[in-house]
Amino acid sequence: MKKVINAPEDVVPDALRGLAAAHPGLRVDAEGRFAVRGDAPVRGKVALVSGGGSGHEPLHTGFVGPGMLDAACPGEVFTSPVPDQILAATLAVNGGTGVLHLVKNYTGDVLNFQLAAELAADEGVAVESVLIDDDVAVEDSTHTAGRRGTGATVFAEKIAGALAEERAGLPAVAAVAREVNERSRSFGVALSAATVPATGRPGFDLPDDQVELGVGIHGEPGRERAPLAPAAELVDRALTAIEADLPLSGDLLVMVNGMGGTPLAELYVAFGEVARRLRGRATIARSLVGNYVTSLDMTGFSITVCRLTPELLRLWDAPVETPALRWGR
Amino acid sequence: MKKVINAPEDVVPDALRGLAAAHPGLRVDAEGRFAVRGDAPVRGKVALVSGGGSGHEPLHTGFVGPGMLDAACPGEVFTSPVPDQILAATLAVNGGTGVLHLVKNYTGDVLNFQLAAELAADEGVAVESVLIDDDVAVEDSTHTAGRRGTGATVFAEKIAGALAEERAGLPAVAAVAREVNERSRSFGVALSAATVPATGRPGFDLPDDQVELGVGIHGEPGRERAPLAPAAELVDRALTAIEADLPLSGDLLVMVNGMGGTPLAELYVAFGEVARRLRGRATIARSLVGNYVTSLDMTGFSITVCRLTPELLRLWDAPVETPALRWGR
Amino acid sequence: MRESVRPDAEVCRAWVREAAARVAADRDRLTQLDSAIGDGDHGHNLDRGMRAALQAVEDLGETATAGEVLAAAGKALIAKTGGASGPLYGGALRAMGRSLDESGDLAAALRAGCDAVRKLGGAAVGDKTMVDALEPAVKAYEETCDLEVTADAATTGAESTMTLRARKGRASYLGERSVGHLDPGAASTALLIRALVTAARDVRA
Amino acid sequence: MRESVRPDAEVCRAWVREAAARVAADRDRLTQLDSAIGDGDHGHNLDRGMRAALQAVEDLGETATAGEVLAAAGKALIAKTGGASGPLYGGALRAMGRSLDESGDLAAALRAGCDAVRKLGGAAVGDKTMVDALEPAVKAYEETCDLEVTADAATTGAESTMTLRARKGRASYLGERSVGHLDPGAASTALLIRALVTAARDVRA
Ligand SMILES: Nc1ncnc2c1ncn2[C@@H]1O[C@H](COP(=O)(O)OP(=O)(O)O)[C@@H](O)[C@H]1O
Ligand SMILES: Nc1ncnc2c1ncn2[C@@H]1O[C@H](COP(=O)(O)OP(=O)(O)O)[C@@H](O)[C@H]1O
Ligand SMILES: [Mg+2]
Ligand SMILES: [Mg+2]
Ligand SMILES: [Mg+2]
Ligand SMILES: [Mg+2]
Repeated sequence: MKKVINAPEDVVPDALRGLAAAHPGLRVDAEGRFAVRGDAPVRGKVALVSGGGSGHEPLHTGFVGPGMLDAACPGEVFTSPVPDQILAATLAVNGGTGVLHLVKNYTGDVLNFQLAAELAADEGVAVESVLIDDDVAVEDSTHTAGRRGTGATVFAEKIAGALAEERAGLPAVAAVAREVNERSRSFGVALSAATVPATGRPGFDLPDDQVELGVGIHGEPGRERAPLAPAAELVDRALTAIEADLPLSGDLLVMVNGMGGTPLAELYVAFGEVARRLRGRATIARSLVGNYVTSLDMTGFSITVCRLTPELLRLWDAPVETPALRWGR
Repeated sequence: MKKVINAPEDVVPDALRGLAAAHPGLRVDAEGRFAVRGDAPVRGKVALVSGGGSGHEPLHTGFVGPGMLDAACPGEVFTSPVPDQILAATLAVNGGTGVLHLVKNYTGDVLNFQLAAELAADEGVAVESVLIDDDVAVEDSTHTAGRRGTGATVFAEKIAGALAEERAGLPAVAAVAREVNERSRSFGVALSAATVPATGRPGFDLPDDQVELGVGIHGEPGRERAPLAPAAELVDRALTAIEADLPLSGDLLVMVNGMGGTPLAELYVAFGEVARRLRGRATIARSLVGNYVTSLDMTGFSITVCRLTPELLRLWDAPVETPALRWGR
Repeated sequence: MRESVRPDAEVCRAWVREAAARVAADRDRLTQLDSAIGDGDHGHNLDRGMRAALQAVEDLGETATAGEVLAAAGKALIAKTGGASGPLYGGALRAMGRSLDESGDLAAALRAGCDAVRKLGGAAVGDKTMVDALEPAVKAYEETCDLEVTADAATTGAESTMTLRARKGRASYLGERSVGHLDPGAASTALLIRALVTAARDVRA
Repeated sequence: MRESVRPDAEVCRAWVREAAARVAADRDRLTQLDSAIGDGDHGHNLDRGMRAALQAVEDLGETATAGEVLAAAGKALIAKTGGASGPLYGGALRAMGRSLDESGDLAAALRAGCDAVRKLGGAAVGDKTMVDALEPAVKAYEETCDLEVTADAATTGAESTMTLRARKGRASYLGERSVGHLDPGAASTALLIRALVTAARDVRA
């Protein structure tokens, strides 16, 4: 395993210390393992807290700042955070009008955030939770763990963050996050697996001529293996899966997201194919191309699409000032 | 070779098509292989043109836009652009007050830009060229090709772009670019080599327990191999090399740049070590941590440091609106 | 039928110690099981959690009750494990602790722990989770009060997950492809129950 | 001593054709040489450039002069090769073309091409570049007017780069580590000169 780290067990606090040094606008507790915007708590503003396993950077720490998250809680690599850190972050950003937990739908994240919410309630803080479950690669039924949360998390954090910045109440902020989730779908394709520092080995073996369709962002194997194919075909597989679940038309917000080890030029190649395939049927009103929800050094990409409303578009365009997303100010 | 591409020979135009689809603020000629800001030519403004081999994205196409470059010319992967495309871009952005060519110091780039500048002069366009040569890994003497241009290119493009946006004349814009270059130094460390689409093989072999110190951004092997070491030690090697050439004190602009395949968390680990090592001796006034001058899927990082003046800091902070750098508007 | 054991604080301490040792020894195997159908962290998660639990138990005063020992271990597991298994195992230990301090009876405590896992995670037998090892073990103890039989039931239950298709946890994302692999959480549950047998026997001996 | 050849348009076309074929055949070897001490693109660059040059020459009218053939090939090389070798080889061919249309003489044309490379790139013999193959070849032709001898001189010159330490081009970044490798541009120069021999012989035969 070759990584720019000191020791596998120190990756998370070491990276947090670097984050703190690079972004004076954040307040970082490297030991307690959370980062909050520098002016937190913002009185009278609903606070947004998210978190999840590390290894997905910039998610979530890179999205802390005005117009987006108030706090992020990174767990160990690919492991959900623990209630203590979520509670500490929740209390640190509570501005008196409630806290929204944005939780990606994984059993570990759900349980740990749930425990934290109960502990926060014990301390008199109103917490609402919104589950993000946009990954169409996974069977969705009441008998299963349900769909995973992936790329739509970025959309929900941005759009709900914008509404909170306008001083909307907790129910409204939670509602818009749910709306973004309902209108969004994702699908991921891996060309090679990630190597977790603690184990030092790739999470799965993928022959040189195969791809993993529907891969998860924690290195979970996907649903199906298929032969390596041109970008146009891989994009087609992903969009076909998405469209089977959510017909695409009207104004779209589209993200082509890199898994971490894939060069930006390849992501643009993929985005070009997305644009070509949607031409004449839907409008790409806004887009993101780059590494936003990564899986360490995994190679491949995911596509996330959100069917915008004028209000969602307005909130997407609202100012944001975080390490990884910044515009309008 | 596993890549999200259609065919190796189409990567550059395919990626440019994706760039065009993702960024309506740019005007992209995928066949002619250049991208210009949408409102080019800007009358009365000195225009900045840069370019170089593809595979370093977001450099240079991601830096086109108000406050930075007017045009970028991507060559084939790791191969300098050709005079035709540089000339076309130069003519497309010429606003009547001259064009600045920002050229990374590689024989191929120098020769091709030089030919383009001669052709532009034939068409009555005043062109000045500034060479960027910040890589301390390379021996610098009049008998050699000189130092390579790497990370300082981003600094020079941003700062000279800001001055041009204020309508400074060509000599002043060229002078500030030279000043940035003179005050900047870089050093790169590779953990593994890049795989160029056309060849499909890693550019060099690096044993699992070795790193390449002083690696070039085109996959050129470095000057020395050393055992894989903790991040703190790798950062120390890089900063020691930089400081041997440019004593560090005062206000610094520091970039910890990813080679493309290294997760952001590792870059933050490295940045944390940079901050720790400089503490008490210099001030990190501004910083960038992320993938800015990549080498396809190479893993590793580079450090670039610029000793700021108040004026350089002011220009760094000036508004910029490009795909990869955006603030202040 | 034997009588249900009434574990004292010493047995509980020994259990945590033995469990931590076994998890440390099997860490890589458990993580590897999780790599096949999950995200490859289960052994490392649980090892981190159990080391914290052991520390917490050792930090307790001499006078701590059996219930307090398990509560401390459970709290540490929740605080340090992360992932799905942290709250599940942590919640189970805390519920066992509460039950032990009320009734003193191991059968009741095991049932309380199992209920906590089922309530928190919503999984039933057959879903290919730790419940497939835990539920039959608890039932076996309720029926026989024999710890060896209980541990064997946990092992058999864990092995039964091999042919199951996962419906809960991360393995469920694999659908049919989850068949043919052991569930890592079921495997660690079998190991934790086996540790309990050893602890109870060693302390009594 | 023989007399210097006066290559006509047919010989020049044959040269471009033969050179394109040889570069295509040796593309991977040249790129591999460049991987060792450069950026691993020389064969691919030159192949792309020579294919464009061949196309440009084939697009020329029947009446094109020898000089026009080389000028067209050089222009295409500059437009499509990229890298250091594109302007260098392109500049060389254009200079040769100009010289041929003026003097008609191969010795003068070769010298003009070599001068162009040296002027553009600033490299001298011993710097471990294409100049180490080109300069001795041109000198050999000036002295012998024998194309076989010329090609051998180019090959010997290319081989001489093995022990040199690079002072120009990308290999110079390696310092001492550049020793022990052939310079890719010197290798391709030897190949291009060899193509000229074949072309001149085949057309005459
Ligand atoms: N809903 C659930 N109910 C019971 N056990 C579960 C549930 N979800 C997951 N598990 C157990 O947790 C184990 C995985 O634990 P671990 O790898 O530590 O967490 P994560 O899946 O978050 O990475 C699974 O093998 C399974 O036995
Ligand atoms: N200054 C120079 N003068 C003469 N030849 C040079 C010079 N710099 C480079 N070369 C030649 O160019 C070759 C490399 O060409 P190529 O790989 O196509 O370009 P690049 O180095 O830009 O990738 C070298 O092997 C060398 O022979
Ligand atoms: Mg996990
Ligand atoms: Mg090159
Ligand atoms: Mg797991
Ligand atoms: Mg080369």
